[in-house]
Amino acid sequence: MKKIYEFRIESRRFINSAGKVIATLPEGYDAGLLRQAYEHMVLIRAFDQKAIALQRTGKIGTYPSILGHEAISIAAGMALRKDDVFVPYYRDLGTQYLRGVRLVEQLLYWGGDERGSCFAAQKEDLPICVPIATQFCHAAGVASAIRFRQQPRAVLVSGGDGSTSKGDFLESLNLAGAWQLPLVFLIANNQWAISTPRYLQCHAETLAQKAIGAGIAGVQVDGNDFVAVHDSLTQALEKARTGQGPTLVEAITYRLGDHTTADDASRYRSQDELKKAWDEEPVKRLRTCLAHQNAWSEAEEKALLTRCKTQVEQVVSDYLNTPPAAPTAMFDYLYARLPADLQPQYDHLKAIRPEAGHD
Amino acid sequence: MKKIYEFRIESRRFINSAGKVIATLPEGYDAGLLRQAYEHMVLIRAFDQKAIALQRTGKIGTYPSILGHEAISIAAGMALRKDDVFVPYYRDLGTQYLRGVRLVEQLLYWGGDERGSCFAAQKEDLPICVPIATQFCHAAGVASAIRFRQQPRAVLVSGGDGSTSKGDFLESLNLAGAWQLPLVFLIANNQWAISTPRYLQCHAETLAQKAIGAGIAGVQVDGNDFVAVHDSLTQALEKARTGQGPTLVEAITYRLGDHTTADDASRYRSQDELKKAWDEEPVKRLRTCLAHQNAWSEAEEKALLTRCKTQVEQVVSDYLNTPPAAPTAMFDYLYARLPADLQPQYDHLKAIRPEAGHD
Amino acid sequence: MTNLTMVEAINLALAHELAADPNLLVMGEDVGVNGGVFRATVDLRKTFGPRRVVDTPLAETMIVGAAIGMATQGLHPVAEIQFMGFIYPAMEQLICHASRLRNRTRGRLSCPLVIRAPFGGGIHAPEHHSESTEALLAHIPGLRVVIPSSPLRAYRLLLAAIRDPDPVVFLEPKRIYRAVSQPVADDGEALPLDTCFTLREGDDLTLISWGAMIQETLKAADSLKQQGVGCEVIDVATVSPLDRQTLIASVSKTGRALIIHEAPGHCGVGAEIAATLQEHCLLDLKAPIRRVTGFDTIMPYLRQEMLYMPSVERILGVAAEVLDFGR
Amino acid sequence: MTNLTMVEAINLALAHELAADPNLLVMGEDVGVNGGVFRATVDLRKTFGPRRVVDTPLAETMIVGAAIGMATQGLHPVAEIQFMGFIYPAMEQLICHASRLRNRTRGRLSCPLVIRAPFGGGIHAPEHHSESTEALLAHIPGLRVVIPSSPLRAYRLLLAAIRDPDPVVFLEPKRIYRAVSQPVADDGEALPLDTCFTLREGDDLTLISWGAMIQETLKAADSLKQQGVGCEVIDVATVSPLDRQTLIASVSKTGRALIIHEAPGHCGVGAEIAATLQEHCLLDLKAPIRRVTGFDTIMPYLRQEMLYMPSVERILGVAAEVLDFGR
Ligand SMILES: Cc1ncc(C[n+]2csc(CCOP(=O)(O)OP(=O)(O)O)c2C)c(N)n1
Ligand SMILES: Cc1ncc(C[n+]2csc(CCOP(=O)(O)OP(=O)(O)O)c2C)c(N)n1
Ligand SMILES: [Mg+2]
Ligand SMILES: [Mg+2]
Repeated sequence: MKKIYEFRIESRRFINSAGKVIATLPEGYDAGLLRQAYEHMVLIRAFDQKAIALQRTGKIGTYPSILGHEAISIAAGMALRKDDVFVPYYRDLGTQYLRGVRLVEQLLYWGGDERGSCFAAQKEDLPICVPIATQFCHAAGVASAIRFRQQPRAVLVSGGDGSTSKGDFLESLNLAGAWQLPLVFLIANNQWAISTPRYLQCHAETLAQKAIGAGIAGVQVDGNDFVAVHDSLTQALEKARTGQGPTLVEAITYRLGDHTTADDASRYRSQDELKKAWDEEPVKRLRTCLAHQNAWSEAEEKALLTRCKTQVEQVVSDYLNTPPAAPTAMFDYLYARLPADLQPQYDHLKAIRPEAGHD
Repeated sequence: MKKIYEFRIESRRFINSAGKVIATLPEGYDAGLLRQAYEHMVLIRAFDQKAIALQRTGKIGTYPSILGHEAISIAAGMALRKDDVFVPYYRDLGTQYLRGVRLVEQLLYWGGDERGSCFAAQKEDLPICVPIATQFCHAAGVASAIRFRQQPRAVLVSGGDGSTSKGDFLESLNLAGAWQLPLVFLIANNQWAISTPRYLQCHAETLAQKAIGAGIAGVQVDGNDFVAVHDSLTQALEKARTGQGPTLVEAITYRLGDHTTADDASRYRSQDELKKAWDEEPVKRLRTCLAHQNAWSEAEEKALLTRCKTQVEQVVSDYLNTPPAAPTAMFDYLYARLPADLQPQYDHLKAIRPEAGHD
Repeated sequence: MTNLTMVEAINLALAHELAADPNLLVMGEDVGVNGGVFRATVDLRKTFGPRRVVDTPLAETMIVGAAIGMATQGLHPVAEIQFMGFIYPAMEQLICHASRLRNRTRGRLSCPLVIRAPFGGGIHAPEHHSESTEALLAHIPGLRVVIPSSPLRAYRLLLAAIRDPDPVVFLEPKRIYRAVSQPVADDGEALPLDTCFTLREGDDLTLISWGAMIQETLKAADSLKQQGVGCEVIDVATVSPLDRQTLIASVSKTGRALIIHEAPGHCGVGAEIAATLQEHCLLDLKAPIRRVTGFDTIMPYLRQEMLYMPSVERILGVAAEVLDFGR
Repeated sequence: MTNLTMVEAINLALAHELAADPNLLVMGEDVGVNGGVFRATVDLRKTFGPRRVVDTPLAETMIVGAAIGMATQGLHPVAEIQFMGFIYPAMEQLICHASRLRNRTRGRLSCPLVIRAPFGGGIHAPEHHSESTEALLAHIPGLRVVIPSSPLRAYRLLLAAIRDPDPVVFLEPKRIYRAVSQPVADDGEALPLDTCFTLREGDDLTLISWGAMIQETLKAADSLKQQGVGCEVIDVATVSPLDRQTLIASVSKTGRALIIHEAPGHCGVGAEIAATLQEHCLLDLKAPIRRVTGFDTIMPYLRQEMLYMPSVERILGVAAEVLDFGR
């Protein structure tokens, strides 16, 4: 005797790589909204390029470019409500920007200054998370707290394709299902985990189907299609806020840059593959789509680029003019109050500060 | 535009709780094979009951009963080939027995003597694993070694329903898929992880569907039906040996005893539920099935029980007559050769042994 | 005022804070309906409901990681790890996040959580159920590691741990969960989190220990007393941050020190204490500071575990050497 | 004989053993086509093929756990953990299995594997990429923890680690991956795994260190020499098991010792060494044994990391106190 259980994973796309609308757009995706998204995407790409330049000239440390992630990153930021909570990984520049994390804080963080995670204008979101997949557990905890207090809020947590191989991602997915948490998992599948291609990471056709093992909803979207990402996240987040459970969203894109400024992707992937990926990239796609609707002009493009340039220059000078932190800061936030046992070390550091300061 | 991915998980059963054959048995499941299985199941149940008694009288330490796992445990042992490798957890008495692990070694292990994992007659199988789910990674490694050497062998690893919530289970499942390892995962879903019921562990309808996220085959079977378990494992192991990839088999049963002798299940589950579970239990089911075929008589039952009793008594006296290990054994196997740095501690232990020996 | 065992005192402290602090929740494997495998959380779910006392799936990484996320939202999770031998899947979360969140965000977020775990040997449990790896946790800056050695200190230190604004690992010496009982009033009084406790005063030899080993240490002090040796017995209680001053003051006075712990000696917490004492008391030392510890090998299974752990006899043997040194 | 950097010497040792031992395989994240994020495994895949040099999915628990399973089948996996800051997911496998398998099975199975991980600060890397938590590993009985401090010792100690029948964690001081180079012959000669290396002989002060800090230690020794102070410089190299005899012999001679390491001082390996030295050399000590270590706080981000780590100045400052003690 046999019983059969069946499962389905849907893959969604509205705007193709030529910027053509190939499926009727959901309500609300008018030129106004798309222009707004486009302007955000252009800004973070401009900032991203500047950040890479700053690393090259030694003004900041290792930096992970978001080139290719613009649609995912901005769509996530626009889909979130102010009182939702965002739990990022290290390639979420656009989302963090829309959450109120100042661009100067990004430069401070990647420039090796802890104050970059102070988030003057964003109290609840978690800081950038470096140990792969550990952030998913935190997000499950934040979502549990929201459920504990029965608040109509959602949590969005993000990670890369590589992060789906690590146990804590799956433990969090499982908890989200078991506790029906108001939590949305966003996997930015950019085909690479440093030099490890997607197919070496997992044998499954989609990463979205990892949701099935946790008994939660999963969907795959074209991560270079702003509308597909934004619409799927908006639905998933609303589901979460209204107690209808968690969702896993896999957004397919391509990491157009090196893994970080410390990486050289030409060692492990072909120019061909990269060229093909550029045909799919999200910024040009959205611009063409707007142009088709006569909703974007060359003049507007020019003006936007100038605005972005000035804004980014301002951020850079704010960054370069930020006075250094006190050496003793390394003790000031270790505990709420410095334990007596550490006072001598604190005093010693204060004493040697001048001569050891040269770094 | 939408694309749909579809997945199916099958649930299999041949013999129902009344011992009635409800689906045509696969080839080879004649009375001879079933009688053999039945006799093994009765023996390990007899041993299991004795082990519990030994714990009650302080002759061994905490012990986890396999009551209710007999069909799974014996089917696994019978499905494995001699040159396959078995990676057990702590509730695999029957499988280990058929693999050549002597019952006296089981008593030594649970009696607190490391020699219980020497396995005089089983060189390759791994020892009992206590930290939940860690064994899955080892099995993936063993299977990788077999693939590395292109041997026609398979690895079987087992764990409980609770173990499927822990990250390393899913990391191993994912590796098995990514590397197409000759590995079969056997999940003994006995509905409880100590006091945690299956539904609190995971929101998915089946545990077998966790295979989908790793892109491997998954199947659910009635774990109280020897034929369903044995047939599914035999197929899965053959697939593995012939390079056709890994399989996850979820076997549904019920933990009829306490979690261990240190547990009292009456604190957290109802007599009702337990009574119902007894109607499903595997030993009686197989006996009734054989009786229906006139392949088992009262006389044979009597004779079998006496044989089992004598065999178990013999094991117990062998155990009780095993001379204690040398105290210094705690150093003898730490490294291949005792590092010079530890020699003084070794000598000290030797020196204090007499007075500290009283335990 | 009723006599309580340590495990009862822990249960009492949890109940006290669950009643006092609406943001507190107790979570872990089998802590709910079952009341914990050692009964430390017994009846809490009945009293405070499934929202406050939560059974989790079997996943230690997630238990600690989720507790961290909860803490960033102002909850005060008290998570149980069923045995210290199963805390290792949570090391990444403890080292990379719990201990760092406040520092990483310059105080914007913090991590006021408690991880409770029974630890230590001597209860004839299976493999991995008898570990004492407090040194691994003590080496992590930003964590507090607290170990009670009596029912009353268990009650008061656990209250302190829960009320502390930073992450605390609270290790419970399960060998003495029920071995001793003493009057414990449910007065909600907490003890300070970074001071040693001087259990006996004496001028000849300082005996330093913590957790269950305090039992053997006190027995050794008794029999030394009969030999006319006055022992100062100090319960370290908080292995990180450490109260060095109390230890230094005592050894400056006695000039002789013996450190006793269950964990392997190599790179154990005893090493830190000995290193500190020689640095600050060198000129007062009448003998080398010695350690009586578990051997530097795997804790044996139950047949031989008592052979592994420091016994009163081993303590007395080394104490004699310390007292005779240079004589 | 060519001049090699440490990372080149490591690559050479891996190539040497891949050629010599058909059971050896190199595995980890990005070790294959990419040749490792520090290029330690560069070209190995080209030379030995994808069967011997394997890129794994991103899962450290599984990398170490699978390596253990391979080892039980007689393979000799050399697994890379990309940075020591990411080894924590593997702690459970290291503590519960790699270190115990031989003991658990009374020698029936063993675990001849090597876990390589770059460690330490000073390369201006992001958070979690600069850790020195060797003390956590040194406290685990059954493991060996080996740390080279020069290209030649890296080559010879890695060969020894690979050939050793037990699990070895091989920590590579990435700050000096390329800082120094020296002639290294590919002669397949291994060094012993549990001896310290005396890099300088001297009678006045013993400087004890390992890994990248050997650089600052030698610089300090140089400037002390100019002040007429003869320093004995010892590279511990194998922090577990430890070669206590060499350390004790040196400090019995000099009567003064200074231990330098990057890791936080509290419960660091330096504590074990200081505790050992005072126990065995008390009567020879002319001054307390001191430690110059990373502060007991979170390693700061790159702007301040050099402030955190022991500098030549800090070493000289404390050395002066040790030399002046009691004068
Ligand atoms: C636990 C852990 N292991 C290894 C690393 C090193 N590492 C940093 S990023 C990365 C690849 C991550 O790839 P993916 O998850 O796909 O994210 P992407 O960088 O492609 O956006 C690795 C291995 C880490 N940060 N954490
Ligand atoms: C990592 C880890 N965490 C916790 C435990 C304690 N523990 C032992 S058995 C068990 C429940 C396991 O349940 P399941 O996986 O369903 O197997 P079963 O005992 O039911 O056969 C727990 C939590 C452990 N052994 N290892
Ligand atoms: Mg990626
Ligand atoms: Mg179970």
